[in-house]
Amino acid sequence: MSDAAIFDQQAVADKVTGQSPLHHLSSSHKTEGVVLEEVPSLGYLTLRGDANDEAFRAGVHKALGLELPVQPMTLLQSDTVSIQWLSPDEWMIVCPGARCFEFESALHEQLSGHYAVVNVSGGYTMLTLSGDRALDVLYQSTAYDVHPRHFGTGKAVATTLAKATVFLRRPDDGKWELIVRRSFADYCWRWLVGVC
Amino acid sequence: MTQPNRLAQGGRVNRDRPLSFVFNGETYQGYEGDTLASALLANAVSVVNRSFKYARPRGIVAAGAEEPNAVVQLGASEAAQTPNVRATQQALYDGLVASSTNGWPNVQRDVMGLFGKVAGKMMPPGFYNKTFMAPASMWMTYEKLIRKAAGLGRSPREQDPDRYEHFHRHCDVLVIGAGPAGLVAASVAANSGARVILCDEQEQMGGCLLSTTETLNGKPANQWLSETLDHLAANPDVLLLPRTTANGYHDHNFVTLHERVAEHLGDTAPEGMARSRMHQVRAKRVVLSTGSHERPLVYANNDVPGNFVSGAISSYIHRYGVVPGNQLVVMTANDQGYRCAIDWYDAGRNVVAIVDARPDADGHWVKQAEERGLRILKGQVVFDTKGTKAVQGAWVSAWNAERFALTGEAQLLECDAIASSGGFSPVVHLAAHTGARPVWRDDIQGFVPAAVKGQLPTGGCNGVYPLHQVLADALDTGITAALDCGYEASRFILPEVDDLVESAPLALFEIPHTKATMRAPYQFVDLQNDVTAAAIELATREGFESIEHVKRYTAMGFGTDQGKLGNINGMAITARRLGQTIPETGTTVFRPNYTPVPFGAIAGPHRRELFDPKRYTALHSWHEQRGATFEDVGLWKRPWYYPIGNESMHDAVSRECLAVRNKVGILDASTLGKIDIQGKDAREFLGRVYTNKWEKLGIGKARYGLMCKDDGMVTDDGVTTCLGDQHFLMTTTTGGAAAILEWLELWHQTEWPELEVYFNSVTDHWATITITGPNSRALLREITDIDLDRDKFKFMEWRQGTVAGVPARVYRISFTGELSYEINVQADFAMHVWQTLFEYENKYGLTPYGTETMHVLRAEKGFIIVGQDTDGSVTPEDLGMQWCIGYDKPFSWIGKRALSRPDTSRRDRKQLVGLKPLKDDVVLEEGAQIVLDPNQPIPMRMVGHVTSSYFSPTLNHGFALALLMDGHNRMGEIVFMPMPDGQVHEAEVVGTVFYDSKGDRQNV
Amino acid sequence: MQRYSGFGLARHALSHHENWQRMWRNPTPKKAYDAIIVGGGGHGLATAYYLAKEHGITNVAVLEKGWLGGGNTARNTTIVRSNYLWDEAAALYEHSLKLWEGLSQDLNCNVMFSQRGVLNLGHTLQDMRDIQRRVHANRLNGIDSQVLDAQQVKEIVPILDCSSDRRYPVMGASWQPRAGVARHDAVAWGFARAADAMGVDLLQQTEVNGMRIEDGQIVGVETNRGFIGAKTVGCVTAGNSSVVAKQAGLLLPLESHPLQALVSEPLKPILDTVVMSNHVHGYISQSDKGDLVIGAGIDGYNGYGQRGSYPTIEHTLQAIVEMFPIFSRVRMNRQWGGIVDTCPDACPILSETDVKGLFFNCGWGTGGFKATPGSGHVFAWTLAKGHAHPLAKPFSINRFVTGQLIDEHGAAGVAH
Amino acid sequence: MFLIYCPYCGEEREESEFHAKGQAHLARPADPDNSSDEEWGHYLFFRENPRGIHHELWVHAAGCRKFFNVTRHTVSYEILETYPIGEQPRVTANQMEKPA
Repeated sequence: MSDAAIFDQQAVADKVTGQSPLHHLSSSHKTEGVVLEEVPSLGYLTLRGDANDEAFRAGVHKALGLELPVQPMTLLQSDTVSIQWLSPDEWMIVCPGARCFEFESALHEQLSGHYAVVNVSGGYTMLTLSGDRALDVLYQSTAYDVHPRHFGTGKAVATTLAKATVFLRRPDDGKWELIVRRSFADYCWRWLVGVC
Repeated sequence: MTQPNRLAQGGRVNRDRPLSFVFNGETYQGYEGDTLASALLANAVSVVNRSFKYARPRGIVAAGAEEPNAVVQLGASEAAQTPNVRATQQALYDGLVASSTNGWPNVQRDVMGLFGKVAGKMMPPGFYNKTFMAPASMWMTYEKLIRKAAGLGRSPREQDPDRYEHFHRHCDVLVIGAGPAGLVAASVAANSGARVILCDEQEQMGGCLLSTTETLNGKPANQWLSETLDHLAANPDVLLLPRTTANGYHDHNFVTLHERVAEHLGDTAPEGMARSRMHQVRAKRVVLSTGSHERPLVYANNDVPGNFVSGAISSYIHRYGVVPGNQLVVMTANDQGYRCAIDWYDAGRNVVAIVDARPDADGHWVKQAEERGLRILKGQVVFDTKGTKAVQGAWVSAWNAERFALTGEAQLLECDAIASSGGFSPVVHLAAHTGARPVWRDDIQGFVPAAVKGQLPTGGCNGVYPLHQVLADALDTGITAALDCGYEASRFILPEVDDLVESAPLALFEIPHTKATMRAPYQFVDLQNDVTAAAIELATREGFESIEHVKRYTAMGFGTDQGKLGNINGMAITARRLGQTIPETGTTVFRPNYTPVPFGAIAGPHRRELFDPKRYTALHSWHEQRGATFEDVGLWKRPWYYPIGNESMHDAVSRECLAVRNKVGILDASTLGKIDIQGKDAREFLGRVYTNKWEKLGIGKARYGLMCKDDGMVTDDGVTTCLGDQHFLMTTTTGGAAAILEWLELWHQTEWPELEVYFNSVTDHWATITITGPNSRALLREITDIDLDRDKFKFMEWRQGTVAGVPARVYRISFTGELSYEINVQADFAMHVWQTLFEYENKYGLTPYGTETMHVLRAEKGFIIVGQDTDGSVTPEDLGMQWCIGYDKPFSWIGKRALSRPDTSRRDRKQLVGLKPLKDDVVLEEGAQIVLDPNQPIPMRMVGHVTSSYFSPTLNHGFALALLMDGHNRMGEIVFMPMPDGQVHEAEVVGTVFYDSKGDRQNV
Repeated sequence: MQRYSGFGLARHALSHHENWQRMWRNPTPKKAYDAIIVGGGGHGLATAYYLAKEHGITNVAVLEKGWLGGGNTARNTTIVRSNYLWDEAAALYEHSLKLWEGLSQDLNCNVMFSQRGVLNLGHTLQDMRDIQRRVHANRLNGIDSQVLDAQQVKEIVPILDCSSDRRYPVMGASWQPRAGVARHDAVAWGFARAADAMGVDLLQQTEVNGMRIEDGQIVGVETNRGFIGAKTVGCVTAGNSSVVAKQAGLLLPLESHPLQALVSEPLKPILDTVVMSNHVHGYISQSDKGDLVIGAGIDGYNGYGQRGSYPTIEHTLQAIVEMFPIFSRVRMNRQWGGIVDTCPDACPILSETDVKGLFFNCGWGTGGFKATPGSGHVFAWTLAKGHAHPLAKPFSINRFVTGQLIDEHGAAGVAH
Repeated sequence: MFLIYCPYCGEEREESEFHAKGQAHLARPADPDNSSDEEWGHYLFFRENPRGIHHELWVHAAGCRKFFNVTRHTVSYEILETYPIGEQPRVTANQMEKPA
């Protein structure tokens, strides 16, 4: 366990409700063949460490109950948590907001040496895109090749969304997840609605 | 209404759907399936424009993208005005309104035309450069007149009502051009399993198959065409894009395609539809099946309306059922001209003669013509045209090719149309976009694409013309493309076509006249820019020997058609004048676009609110509701000030400033860059990237840091907090956040990979709420469990706890000089905390303030803004921040070495000082230049400038920060700022701290 | 030299233009010259011209590997202005602007220098601070320059969208009335013709592929047409300067980048001045032929390909449509790229080198065209005297060692 | 527009995801304090800027955030290899003596 300063940032008093970066817009947008929705208030942890370190991999597995994806651009997920490969030493963990500190603590419990876990839950929100024309929306939004032949289920990439960046994931056949930065969320939403 | 040139039957137009359109104020009718050009020809409209320079009457000469003359203004309303639309590529729609782009008072009777006739001889290439020089003072007047004659169409004056889309596409094989070659190559690749995109610029796919009389599998071409297209359309991995022009071929097989989605439907796109769409395609292989352009021949008065390239006539007959005249003379140097004559004859009109420059042609098409009893004049040429606004006849003579001279008696053949064919030029434009020069092939007398990785020219584009050879070539290409992309090539059965023997073409570009080139009537090479053979000859006479020089001197190929018809002829004419071959003369470089593309299509949806992202903090909606005005800082929208009622900016800022100094203000500081830094070497790393020391900063403490580049110039600053022994939170300037993170990674990844440290952006995660002012402690105490006792929670420390029930880190740091707390909470909860603070608004006089007040307050304390008080040429020493420089740190930190270079160690550099205007009510202008002697003549010696300047409501006078040469040694001196209105502001040089110089207030 | 005039044109028309003389000779190289200029672009030709005209040195050769004026002279957006921030740069560009003002008459070739004014727009508070700073400095340096507010900008360019609801509204601008545009090719041809007339040998298709240096002194250059001797060699090869320098064993503080520009189809006159925006990132003027001439920033990577990336064009046209929404239906005809040699401080190098007799004039980056006459003028002086002209002195290579940079980044906006 | 193979992501990605960062393998003088002004000036500003084979630094800014090296021809723009920081190029100008 490192000496990193952590605390349960989610542990708010009962009367406090969090506000998503898209609270000022409607939380879903439906047009013919496309459904765009926000999934607010998830927990996000950035994990850093050495993928070649067996102990590190084992520690992550123990803490999250999931293998650490070491293949580039892969996404591994369980019912509660997902891990997305971002770089050889960086992963994005997504979990229910209320359990974020539990996983963060578990990681610190299990890991040692040179690693880092950073709570970035306030910094992101997730959009989902589904429907027959979801691909058409993506073709207009990212230069990454999202054709099913190239972007199969279980793939996840960090790339561009118009003039912003996005973590683009395909957790299952029928749905795309787009994780966008809080401050760009309004732009991303308006862009996607514009091209739907 | 009759359409005199429309055949009773034939063509691919829908005669059940007549369409009405207006050209130059007259109403005409055409049919669905027409282009504007075919409809005009059907209605026997011969003059469609006036030429650019000589204002000569011009008609339609071609049927596609190569058309130089029929460039019109489109649009019934102001907002729908579309300049320079090529009539041959504009589908007709009901209600279309178009007009000629030149001609006054109208295209039939044009005043400039008279001028052109009289003064044309005075306007050889380069005449602008040889005249209008005296007197010098008159040039701008002359220029106004020159400009009046400029341009083709006009820009609309209102905003475009349409929208445009962008699509990113990826495929294995992109096939450009859906003629027979493209269809075969695409089919083979698609059958093999490849992802295929097939595009074609025309309304319908099929290319030459749309107007050929040849049969495939013994049946009309149309049958094979529709079967093939149906088969492709049924394949889910094939994208068919008709009306789509490949306009730019960029590096690494990146091709831009412009799909005209609604341009054929009306002036504006139907509801919900984009006007056009840019497809940005990344392909593993690009098949160039772009075909070829037929070259017209250069002879005198070859621009008179009624002159056509021969293939265009076949197209008008077969595709639109339009014959543009009654009496045709064909001028050809190959068998194509015969096909045109046969089509004309078979349409029931009279062929006056086929004039063939070759003495002995006898191929299939020649025999066909002979069978029909057509008059053929072999070994003869058309060297001049009779007529001005319409062809009345063709002057014909025998000639000697070797001597390049007419030999016989000239005879006039009366006619109303002349079709000419000088052979074919492969459409190599796209292949040349990435810099590869086309290669000349003598056997086909044309340029073909150079070999470039990933690029597969086929068919006409590759110099292969007979249909059966085209199909075979395309089959090979399709197989190659499939194999290259890792697929096993599939079987594909080519249709059977006849191998029609053609007689050898003659390499012919220009035709001699009875007079020498310079004295002959105009022999046009580039119709759009009125470039003649004489102009080219003159250019070479004046010493322009490079083809690029000739092009630039004559403007050849600079038009909106980019010389598709004229360039090769121009090169041939240049080559002849220089006594060179065409390959020795070389080509000019083709560049994107192949055909012009609307700005709006290229800009796409990135307009107005989507032009650039607007970044918002978690508190933005509150600021909006409170009536804040916003300032653009990088991509962020930050509250600038919060006016109440009709308050002026000055009054609002004064009120906000006083609230902070006397009570408590609140600022949304969330935009500051924040970087989480962890690892056992984090502290060492900070020591290397900051100018000051970090080894002793204890947990719970914070410190200001200054960052330089290795040239010693200040690049960023901010407070970094020690969260744990190996855990820090760095803050950066708002604008610098992304660049600084990349900067840290750069040094870590490339220079010091051995240091164990991780950097992660938490800018968006943390919302930062600053409360500052004497009441801030009392206010915060209302809603926090953190012990705020002054001795327990000191200046430059941080504590963890809850604020308004939300877990928070609170930093006691100050950018105003007042007692301040920066509350950091996860952004989702920021609004709750902010609103809870405002429950105490009246109790403590809590006042929201924006960046302007922040600037005033920080400047009163002499705190710098990087980028405003620095400009990339300022060192920490220049700023007087020696206290922030760890000269004796063991590692030679970034920027240290540069500070001892001769110029950076000069004592008289520009240094940051304070300025106090001698008159209290004067607020110096930011950017004002400082002089020591206001009475010196211009140019004055400037010794610095004002970087920040404000009125201080606290001090009740103006004050400023400035960079001043040797400023640190000028304390007490008076300096001067001469203003444009003649006033000279005077100010005393003082220290940079104007308020609370001992710093007591932040320590209370 | 045959004089150009309207009268002469009429006379030639009567003889069917069959008697025009060559603009310049096509000489064979001599064994040696008093001075060699490597590079037959605008700057090199101007250098040769002023060497002959001002210093009487006519035994000069200009060595051009391709065709005269075929590099960046032929590939720019023709903007001429002098409103630079720092004294050194402002003095150099103003010197150039003054030469532009009499250039057509001086060369007896109309270079169509059109003083239609240049606007540099400001869209943020920091833009406006920078504009004010630059304009104050210009004024005290004797350069015509003023700050305009959005309303005044709108009066000069009514078609510019100055509404407050744009992503980056126009807050104001700097305005230099004497600035403008010129006919780029004619500048090269005018200098070439005038230099040739005074005896300068213009050697096209002559590529330098080596430098002969003896005892630290240049003695001549190796070319594809053989060795040509000279004890004074001035290299004016813009984007290719690093390549030429390497032949003399020198390294320069330069990086060559693609700089793209584009034109629309020709339109009837609609834009009477030059509009530049650093923040929205595009600049535009309308040529006398009617094309909108548009440019933007450079591509980030090194390149000698005379072409750049599509996204740069895309962003540029987004900027143009943002500023001029009425141009949405106007169409882009053609794009092209130049190779710009950029210096770390966005200012040129006019300098002696460690090799005696070898001089470099380079590093003009994106701003070379406007400097053409001034650059040639001071560089000719430098070659003639053997040391830097007073206006050239601050632009020595040595500044990258001492740190005495003249940083025009940001301050001068897009330095075109 | 380039298509660049990111050695960390293991696939070709669009240029718009990357930033070019200039000449690769620039060595900061080991002992800055004792380096001469000339050495420091050269390190800061002087560059090879070749017409031909160029080893350059790029960062996969919108992807994995990793820096890596690219060997690219500055005329044809062909990318001949990409390789991680710390490795040396396999393709060099000396091997590829073909003129541009």
